[in-house]
Amino acid sequence: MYNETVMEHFTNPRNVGEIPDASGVGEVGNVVCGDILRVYIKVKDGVLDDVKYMTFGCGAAVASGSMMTELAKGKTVEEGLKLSNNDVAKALGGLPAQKKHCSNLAADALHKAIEDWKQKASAAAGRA
Amino acid sequence: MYNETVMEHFTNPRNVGEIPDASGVGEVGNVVCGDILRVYIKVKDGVLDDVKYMTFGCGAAVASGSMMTELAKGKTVEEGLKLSNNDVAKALGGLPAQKKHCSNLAADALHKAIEDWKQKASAAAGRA
Amino acid sequence: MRKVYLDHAATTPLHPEVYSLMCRFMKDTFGNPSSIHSFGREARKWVEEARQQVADLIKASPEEIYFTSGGTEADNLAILGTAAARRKKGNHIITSSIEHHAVLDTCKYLEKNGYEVTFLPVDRYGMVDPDDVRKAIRRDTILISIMHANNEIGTIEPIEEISRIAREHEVIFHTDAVQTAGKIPVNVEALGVDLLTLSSHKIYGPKGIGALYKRKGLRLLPVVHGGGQEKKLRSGTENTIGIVGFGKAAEIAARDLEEEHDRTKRLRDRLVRGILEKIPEVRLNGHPEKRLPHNANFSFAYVEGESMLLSLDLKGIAASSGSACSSRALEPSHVLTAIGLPYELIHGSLRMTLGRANDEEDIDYVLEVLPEIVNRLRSFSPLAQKHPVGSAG
Amino acid sequence: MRKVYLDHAATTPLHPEVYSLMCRFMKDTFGNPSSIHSFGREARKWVEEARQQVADLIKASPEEIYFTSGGTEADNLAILGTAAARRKKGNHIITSSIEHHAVLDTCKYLEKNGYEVTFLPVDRYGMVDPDDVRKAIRRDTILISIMHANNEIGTIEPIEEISRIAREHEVIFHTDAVQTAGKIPVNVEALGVDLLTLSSHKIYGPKGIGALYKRKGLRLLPVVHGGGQEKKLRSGTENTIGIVGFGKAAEIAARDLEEEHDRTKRLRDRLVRGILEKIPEVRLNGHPEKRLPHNANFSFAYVEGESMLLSLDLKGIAASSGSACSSRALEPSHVLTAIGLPYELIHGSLRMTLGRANDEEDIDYVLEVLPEIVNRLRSFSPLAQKHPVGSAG
Ligand SMILES: Cc1ncc(COP(=O)(O)O)c(C=O)c1O
Ligand SMILES: Cc1ncc(COP(=O)(O)O)c(C=O)c1O
Repeated sequence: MYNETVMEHFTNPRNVGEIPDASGVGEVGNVVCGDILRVYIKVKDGVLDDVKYMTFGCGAAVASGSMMTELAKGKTVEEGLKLSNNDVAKALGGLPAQKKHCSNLAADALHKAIEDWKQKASAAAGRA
Repeated sequence: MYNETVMEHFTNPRNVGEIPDASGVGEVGNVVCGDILRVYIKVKDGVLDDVKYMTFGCGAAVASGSMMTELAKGKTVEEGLKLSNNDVAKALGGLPAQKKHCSNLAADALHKAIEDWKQKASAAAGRA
Repeated sequence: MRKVYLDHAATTPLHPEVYSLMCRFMKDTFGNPSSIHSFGREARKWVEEARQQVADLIKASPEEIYFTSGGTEADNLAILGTAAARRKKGNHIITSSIEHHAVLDTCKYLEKNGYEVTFLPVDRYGMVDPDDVRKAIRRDTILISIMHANNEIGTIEPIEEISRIAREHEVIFHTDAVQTAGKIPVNVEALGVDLLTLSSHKIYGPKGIGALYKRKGLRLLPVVHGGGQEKKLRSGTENTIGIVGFGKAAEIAARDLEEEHDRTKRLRDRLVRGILEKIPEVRLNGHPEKRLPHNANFSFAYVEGESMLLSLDLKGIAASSGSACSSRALEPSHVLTAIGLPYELIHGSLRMTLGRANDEEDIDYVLEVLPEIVNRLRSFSPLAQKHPVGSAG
Repeated sequence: MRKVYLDHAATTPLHPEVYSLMCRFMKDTFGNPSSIHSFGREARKWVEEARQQVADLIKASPEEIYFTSGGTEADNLAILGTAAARRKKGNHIITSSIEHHAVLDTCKYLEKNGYEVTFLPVDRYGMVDPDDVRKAIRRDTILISIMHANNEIGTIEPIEEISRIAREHEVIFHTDAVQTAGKIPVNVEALGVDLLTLSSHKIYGPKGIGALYKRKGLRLLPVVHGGGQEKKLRSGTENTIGIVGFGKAAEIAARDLEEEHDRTKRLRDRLVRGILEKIPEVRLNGHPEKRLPHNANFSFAYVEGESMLLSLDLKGIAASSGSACSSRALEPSHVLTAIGLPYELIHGSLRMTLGRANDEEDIDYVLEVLPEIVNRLRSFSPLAQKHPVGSAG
């Protein structure tokens, strides 16, 4: 079903866990469809200094979360916003057709985390 | 499909052929259903002295014709009229269900031959 | 790596005796059973012997057995065949909300085509209430179809009671016994059913062959039209190899039923006890007692089913899940939904179904491996902290 | 006793390579192809390889192949599936009067359920006139189904011409290629068909498995409802053993097509020549040239088919007949009726269909035995003196 890259990321997912003092957090998915992905980012000087994720989801969700963190880490925030679910799937060497729609949401979650960071940052700027 | 008795009668049908100077002839069946059975009888002193048949028909038709001639030969005309298709099937040790209806008509043909003889006989009596 | 097959409700390996017989049959006998020559008659003989073997398994007579391409087609034939044959009498059908898709989707198809269907609810154990059946019956009810036991959670339904109600109201009663035949006693007279579905591949026979039991005299219309095989009820050249395998499988299932029942039940109980002991926040789905002897179905809080399946698979263990992600349909199990499980516990379900392939060491291996897997998946689950669920028993 | 199998149009023995592969597959692989664990994935791999093999036989792509329980179900799916999917567009179907019962009876079923069907006549060779098809098309015509070659008399129909007409009028076109695939070249593009039926057991594969080719993008509704296997078009756990056997059989059929075509044709021509020479008052049914290479169909005046079959069977020769008595249906062949044969010649028909099992000695044996049989049966036929028929060539 899944290719070797996907299975490797499923077996050894990179960057799982929380970032307690995250700059931003984003979550996508819901329990109805059965995939939830939460992303934590640490932004330093406009760069994604650290990216971590947690997931309740299938093999594709676990692997795409893992691959997303690898792709995102070290990129600028703008580059992070350009990263697409499709880029993640491609980097994984492809996902089964029926998994593309609902389990490949890691980039979306990253974007949400970045939005969250932006809001917090502008709120902080407002306060400052 | 057919039991051994039926196959034996099919392979070696008794009394096939015509009786050129038959006392009576009877035919049943038609080409639509695919079974035709013609019976010739020779009546002597009210007894079926000789019975022969010809058939265009399936295994059941060939075998029941054969068995009928064996059962009928030597019987009185009255006994011949009492011989039923069912008697013939029984003597053959049974016929497949779908064959009972259309291929087991030898007794009917015999009855027709006897009717034919009766008519001819009464016509002859009328002339006499 | 150790291979542990715990998905016997999905399908079973061929029994070695079934395998041998099929190979032997395949080698020598190829006639079309409808042909009248010796090749055809030889094939016919085998088919009719298998029909007897299948009939014996459910205490029916061979004339009441109609071979189909599997349990799915038999379910379709029972329901569509009855619906068409009794259309003049009425257009209402009663079934349950936990039927196999072969029944459920057929009923939904009928709904779109002028029939009315009542899908009865079940209790939290997956049990249909016979009283609900009684209340649902109307003057135009023509068919009731309730499965003998559920394929996901193993709950055994009160078929005798329901069939009695059906009879009282002169409604045809069908049961899908795909999961019970060969596992627990199935006797068409005792059950009081008019129609009953069987499938070969759940009892160590080949896939793609099944049968419908149809009580003598009952009228059905065919679903598949053609040469008029199977006494004009199911057209198509007979799957002779499959039929021969199915017959043998049925014979063996009947022969070994008690022994296998007790053996798998013992193993299953050991598995259930072990898991409830070793893993927190887990519940057993289905009825605690009225369940198939080989079925165990759990929900593990905070973890998703497919991830468990993949992790188990990497350890050589084969199981299944009611999670949408584990199915091609991408819909979470309608059975777990019907028993009222919240979505996250549906997605966290794991079904292990035991069979001939299993022994105690298999169970111990699962008990060694599964807790680690659940722990690992929980360790990065965003739900793990959110909603604690009580560990059920 | 010598055994001569001359009923390859009814069914064929397993090819030895098919047999070996099936046994090997059966021994090791039993997973349900829908399962995501290793057992399931392994089974899926085999199924998809077989799909490719079947696709290759007819130059289709594997996504266009849907496995069914045989040719009969594939015909049903093509016709019922199109009828249901296009109901809003129209309700008129065109077919021929010499189709297999799987098509004919399905169309008759539709006639009883709100559709109109035109059953086109054929000429005395069993040939459909493309002009008749054109004339029969109406604004509400949704489907044309004409078989590629007839199973009784072997006549090959002008499918390319008919499909062109269908396309011009935007009508879906189905052909039943059960008798042609593996015997003569079948190329879905060249034929220009939208739907095409295949059956495994006519090409040395197992019985109970077939396939429908469905052109990409064409919409059909399912006939069998359930778990959604075969891309939701045909539910039911896949007959994996059958599928694997079918795949191999398709591969071999494609590989050996030319050689077997020429070989059986040579033998068939020898048989036909011999019979026309040795037996008076006999006619060859079907088209003199546009016919399947392995098919010979005769009518012998004054003798009934089943009697011939039984007599041949006693000599070890297996053949078939269009006589009612040789069939369970108890109806004389609708094909021989459609080509205008009088009843007695229908009942006197004998079909011999050659295949891999046969060699020259078989043919010589038949030529030795058959004249005696016909003579014997004629000797006590009441028709023999009545209606002489001209011996045809
Ligand atoms: C309860 C039940 N009914 C019907 C079926 C369908 O049977 P088959 O797989 O033979 O089509 C299954 C299994 O898939 C089942 O578990
Ligand atoms: C032309 C034709 N169509 C359909 C079928 C039916 O196929 P199956 O025997 O696989 O059901 C047959 C053979 O029986 C056939 O000859």
